[in-house]
Amino acid sequence: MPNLKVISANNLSCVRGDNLLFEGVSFDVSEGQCLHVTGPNGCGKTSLLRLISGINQTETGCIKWQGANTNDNSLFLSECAYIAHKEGLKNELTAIENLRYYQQLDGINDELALDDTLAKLKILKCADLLAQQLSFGQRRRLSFARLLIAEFSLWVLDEPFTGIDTDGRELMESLCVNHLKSGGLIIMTHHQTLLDSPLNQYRSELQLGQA
Amino acid sequence: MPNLKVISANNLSCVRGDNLLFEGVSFDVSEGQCLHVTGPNGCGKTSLLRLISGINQTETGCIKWQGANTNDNSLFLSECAYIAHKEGLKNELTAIENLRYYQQLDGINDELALDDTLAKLKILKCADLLAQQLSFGQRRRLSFARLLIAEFSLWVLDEPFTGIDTDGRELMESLCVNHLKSGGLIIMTHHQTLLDSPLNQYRSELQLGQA
Amino acid sequence: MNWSEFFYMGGYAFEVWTSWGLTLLVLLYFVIMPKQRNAKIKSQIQRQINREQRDQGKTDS
Amino acid sequence: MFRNTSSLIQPLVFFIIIALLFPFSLPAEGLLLQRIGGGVIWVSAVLATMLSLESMFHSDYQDGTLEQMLIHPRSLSLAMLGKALAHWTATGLILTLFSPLLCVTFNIPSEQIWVLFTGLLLGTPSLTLIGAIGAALTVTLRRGGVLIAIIILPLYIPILIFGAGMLTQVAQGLEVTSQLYALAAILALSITLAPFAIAGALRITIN
Amino acid sequence: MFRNTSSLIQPLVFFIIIALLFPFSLPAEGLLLQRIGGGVIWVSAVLATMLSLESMFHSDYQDGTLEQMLIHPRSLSLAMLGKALAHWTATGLILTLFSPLLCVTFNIPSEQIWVLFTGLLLGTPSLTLIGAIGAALTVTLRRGGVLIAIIILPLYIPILIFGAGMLTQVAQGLEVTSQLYALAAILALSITLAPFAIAGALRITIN
Amino acid sequence: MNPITIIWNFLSNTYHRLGSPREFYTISRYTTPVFGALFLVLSLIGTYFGLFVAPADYQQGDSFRILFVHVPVAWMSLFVYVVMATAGAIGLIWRMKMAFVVTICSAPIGAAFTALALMTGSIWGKPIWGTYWVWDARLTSELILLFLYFGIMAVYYAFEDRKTAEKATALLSVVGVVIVPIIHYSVEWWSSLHQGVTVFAEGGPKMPPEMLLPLAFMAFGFMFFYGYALFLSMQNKVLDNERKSGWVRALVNNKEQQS
Ligand code: HEM
Ligand SMILES: Nc1ncnc2c1ncn2[C@@H]1O[C@H](COP(=O)(O)OP(=O)(O)OP(=O)(O)O)[C@@H](O)[C@H]1O
Ligand SMILES: Nc1ncnc2c1ncn2[C@@H]1O[C@H](COP(=O)(O)OP(=O)(O)OP(=O)(O)O)[C@@H](O)[C@H]1O
Ligand SMILES: [Mg+2]
Ligand SMILES: [Mg+2]
Repeated sequence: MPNLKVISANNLSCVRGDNLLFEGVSFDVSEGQCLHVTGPNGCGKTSLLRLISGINQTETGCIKWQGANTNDNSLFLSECAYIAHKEGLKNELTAIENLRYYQQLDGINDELALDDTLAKLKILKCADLLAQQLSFGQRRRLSFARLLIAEFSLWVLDEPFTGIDTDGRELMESLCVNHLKSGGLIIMTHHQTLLDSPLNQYRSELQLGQA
Repeated sequence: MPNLKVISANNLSCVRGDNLLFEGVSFDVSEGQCLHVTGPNGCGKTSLLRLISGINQTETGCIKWQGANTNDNSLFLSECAYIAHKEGLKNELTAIENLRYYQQLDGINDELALDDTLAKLKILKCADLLAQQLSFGQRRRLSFARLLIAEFSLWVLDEPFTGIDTDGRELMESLCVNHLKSGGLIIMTHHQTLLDSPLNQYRSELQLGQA
Repeated sequence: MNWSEFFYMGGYAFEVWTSWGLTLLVLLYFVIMPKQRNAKIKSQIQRQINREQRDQGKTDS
Repeated sequence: MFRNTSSLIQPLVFFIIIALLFPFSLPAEGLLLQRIGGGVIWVSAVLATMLSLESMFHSDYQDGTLEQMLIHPRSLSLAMLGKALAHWTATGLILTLFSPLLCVTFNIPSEQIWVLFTGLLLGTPSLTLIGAIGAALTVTLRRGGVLIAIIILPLYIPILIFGAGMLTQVAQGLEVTSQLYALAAILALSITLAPFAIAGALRITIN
Repeated sequence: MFRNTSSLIQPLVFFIIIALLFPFSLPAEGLLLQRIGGGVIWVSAVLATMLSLESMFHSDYQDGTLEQMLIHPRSLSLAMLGKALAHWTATGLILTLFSPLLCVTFNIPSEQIWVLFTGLLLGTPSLTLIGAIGAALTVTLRRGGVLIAIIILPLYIPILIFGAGMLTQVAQGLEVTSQLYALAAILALSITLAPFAIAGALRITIN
Repeated sequence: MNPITIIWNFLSNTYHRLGSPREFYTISRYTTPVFGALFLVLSLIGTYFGLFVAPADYQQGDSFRILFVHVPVAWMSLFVYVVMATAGAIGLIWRMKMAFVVTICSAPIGAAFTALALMTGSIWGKPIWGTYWVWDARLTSELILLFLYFGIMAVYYAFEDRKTAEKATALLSVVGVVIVPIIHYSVEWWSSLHQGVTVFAEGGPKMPPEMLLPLAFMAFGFMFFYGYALFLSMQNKVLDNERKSGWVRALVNNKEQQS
């Protein structure tokens, strides 16, 4: 199946200061799969996600998307979205303006889709509030909304459910499941168990060592 | 019992922009009790905690500590600690320097206690890393550590367990229980259930309305 | 008194009349601008009320 | 890019304020201000540009949008060229357009005004582009502002010397073509090379 | 308070850089620099102070330590007085101490150097204290920098007028006592009142 | 009841009534036209005496007639600032909503008066001093006042949250009040090209009565104009601020149905 989307990492390692956070990390994720990266605080989960999404460069090993190296691979970059702790929201723009900004970056212009996306994450009523004025959970939802405005295949999510209420979490999980069902890939970190989550059946776990 | 520590709020309300977030909120928390503020994202939990800790001023109603109004009440301020989403850490200071800064603010000078506290939260090995270099969970732990360096009676905690791994959460819960057992008070928000937590037996719930 | 002499202002026509004229303009601005703004605000509020009444009508029926 | 007009007028206000500090602090002699006015305006332009640079990437870094730009498929250097030029429009261009008015209040003779205007028009884009390299290098640092100044001011001084030098030349009735060519050459160089340097600097510092 | 020496020298470097831009941009005449040098130094001091102010509360606000200060039992205004004075030590005091050296490079006559020195010593604490009010009012705003300038420069101008005015007086062989008294009076006023205004401003804007 | 109590009760009663936006709106609908009428009458009398009756100055010729706008406008630029700062202090100390509205609505009016004082002054300066502008103490400090007004307006519009904006504006206007004595005494403290204190000089006004009289009329006229313009703009602000409240809606709705 040459057209199956797959990201595969081989023998990754990460050094911070004098500490070796991890080494020899390898994995494959293909369509419809969710890789759940686990491990205690400070073990290097965020660092791994940043390697994958291309913010930091690998020192050893390599990461391949459809067989091609991901470094400076604009095909890969246009298919991968990374949601981090820093939400990537401009405080002085309103919620909808923030989303529009990302839409325009991806060369899309579709006002209806913006409203739609906000509604999907139940923050439509905050559309015209400044990002600064949103509550923590509302900010997190808004940053998650970015995933839905363009067609990303690979979602890289760093603790996506922090600060989200129970309803919101179910919502997000079902959005993730939809994404997987329609052939998407997810790499995520999350501290609680996902055993009772609808994501569980798509999930494989990557355990990083002790910090 | 004149010496029993108690915080009581009466008829609080909060307006943000043109929205009334909540009104008529009243509660009493006394020694050994934990008030768990719940509600969906954006319902005003954080706003309530900021009213309690004195960052924002009440517009209606009042909050009393030992019978005296909490506004500009330095007795109250010296007994209340507030841990927010913004960790209150200086990026350009190391972990231990950050903690020392808060210790000095409270007029204490005790190097051993600093190490001790870091060890209690399992971040002693990061003591000399800049706050900037810490992982998300390590930052959260460090901000929690502030509670232990001076004798605060009232802990006001806004989602203290975000970004914390399972071990860390158990640790923090047991620290909270110790605090309650030794006559402390806790007001906290948390999105997941606390029913299976050791905190549950001390817990009363305050549900804020729909956002 | 002669009007043209009056307007001539002993050779200081430009100075005197621009000063008085500017002042008059500014005063007029502070009379006219608030009145317009008042009308605008009221019509905004009116539109808001109408919209709400229409909404209510919809839900009632 | 520009949320409101206020973000457009702010560097301009800065520029005017800096320039206006001088009349308050110099001996009150008509001719003095006229002679040094051109230099004062150049210094104000350099300072206003430099100060506006500190914030060029800072909030993008703080709120995480810079990371998102880094992993966007567009060419980063092209994006940076765009960002620098947009930034220039809101600082250099506006203050260049405004400079003649300031010259008038300083009683600067009109043949100097044109030279100043052309000089600023050619010089300020280079100031922004070069400055952006410094801004990119210092974005992760607190107190980056001063470090930017230390990094980029040495690079600014040639531009300042050519730009302000023209005024002295004109005042003495001399030619200024060579200085104009120099400014144009600097501009051509910065437009072609600075974007790569900015992009490289960001990739190095963000990690 | 001061993490390292670099945070101490940075405003100084800023000050020197600003002051040194002028020799590059003015007609090269020995007497000119000598006559305007004092004014240039005052303007540089005002700018260096103003620019350092933007960051005075900004990072405290961003990282949440400002909120913690607000709910600390100490008196907030006293804490603010302390913070402002510490800030002054790292900016105004240092650049005052350094100013005589700069004067020497500008060939400023020695009787003026003393006047400049005393003026800066009395004036810069007021600059910091007054400026901190502006910094506190704008801390929650992005692009606060320009707004600070707009807010506080009107309040700085009297200080600048007295401070730089002394130099002109001295150059003409006149007395400067009245200006010194004025600067001292402004200082007394700012020390007693500004801390309350700063604390009040913070309580207003943080919410 | 003794008269002091009566006066006190009256004052505190008006204070509280003016403190409520709704009461203010009702009251101001009667007082505003009165202010406007007083302004018209006083300033027309002043204009008549100033332009037609007063003889030309023996030194300045007819150019001195600028005095009748320059001086009232310059006084108002200071007076408005004092009112603004006082209201700001009242708002901050007693948390009185309407005081903030006074502060905010005064700023543009004060800025306009200041700009007028600068413009009329420099127009007048050309024939008298031979130049439009010098960096002299009175002129400079008046320019600072203009910047201060701008700063205050800028602060108000910089904040998204109205309550924060109101308080921040009030605080800044209180802090800036030091400029007023500086402007007033600038002509005494520094050698200045500008006219010294003439009207409120020690030992009575140093000005002939045929100049003083129209000046007084103009000055009081402008005072009432300030009241008039302030109340008009305060009414707008109150409507805008309270647009969600019942009484504003009722008011607007009634108007609509009547017309
Ligand atoms: C841009 C130029 C000028 C500005 C900014 C200015 C400003 C002022 C101000 C602020 C006042 C009020 C002072 C106070 O009440 O303490 C004032 C008063 C006055 N101005 Fe000017 N002025 C200017 C030019 C002139 C000129 C050219 C003249 C005429 C020679 C003039 C004549 C007067 C007079 C007679 C008073 C009343 C003085 C008194 O009784 O206190 N002004 N001016
Ligand atoms: N300069 C440095 N020297 C030594 N260690 C460093 C340095 N910079 C970062 N680190 C360490 O690198 C690790 C970074 O981990 P990372 O942020 O990837 O953790 P994580 O698994 O995401 O943790 P969390 O669950 O808390 O989010 C931390 O343990 C941190 O202490
Ligand atoms: N200027 C404003 N106008 C209208 N609404 C505002 C304004 N500022 C803040 N809000 C709203 O006030 C609420 C603030 O809520 P707060 O941060 O207290 O929520 P929370 O209960 O802590 O939510 P979370 O669970 O997401 O942390 C949000 O719903 C926000 O949208
Ligand atoms: Mg992490
Ligand atoms: Mg919250």
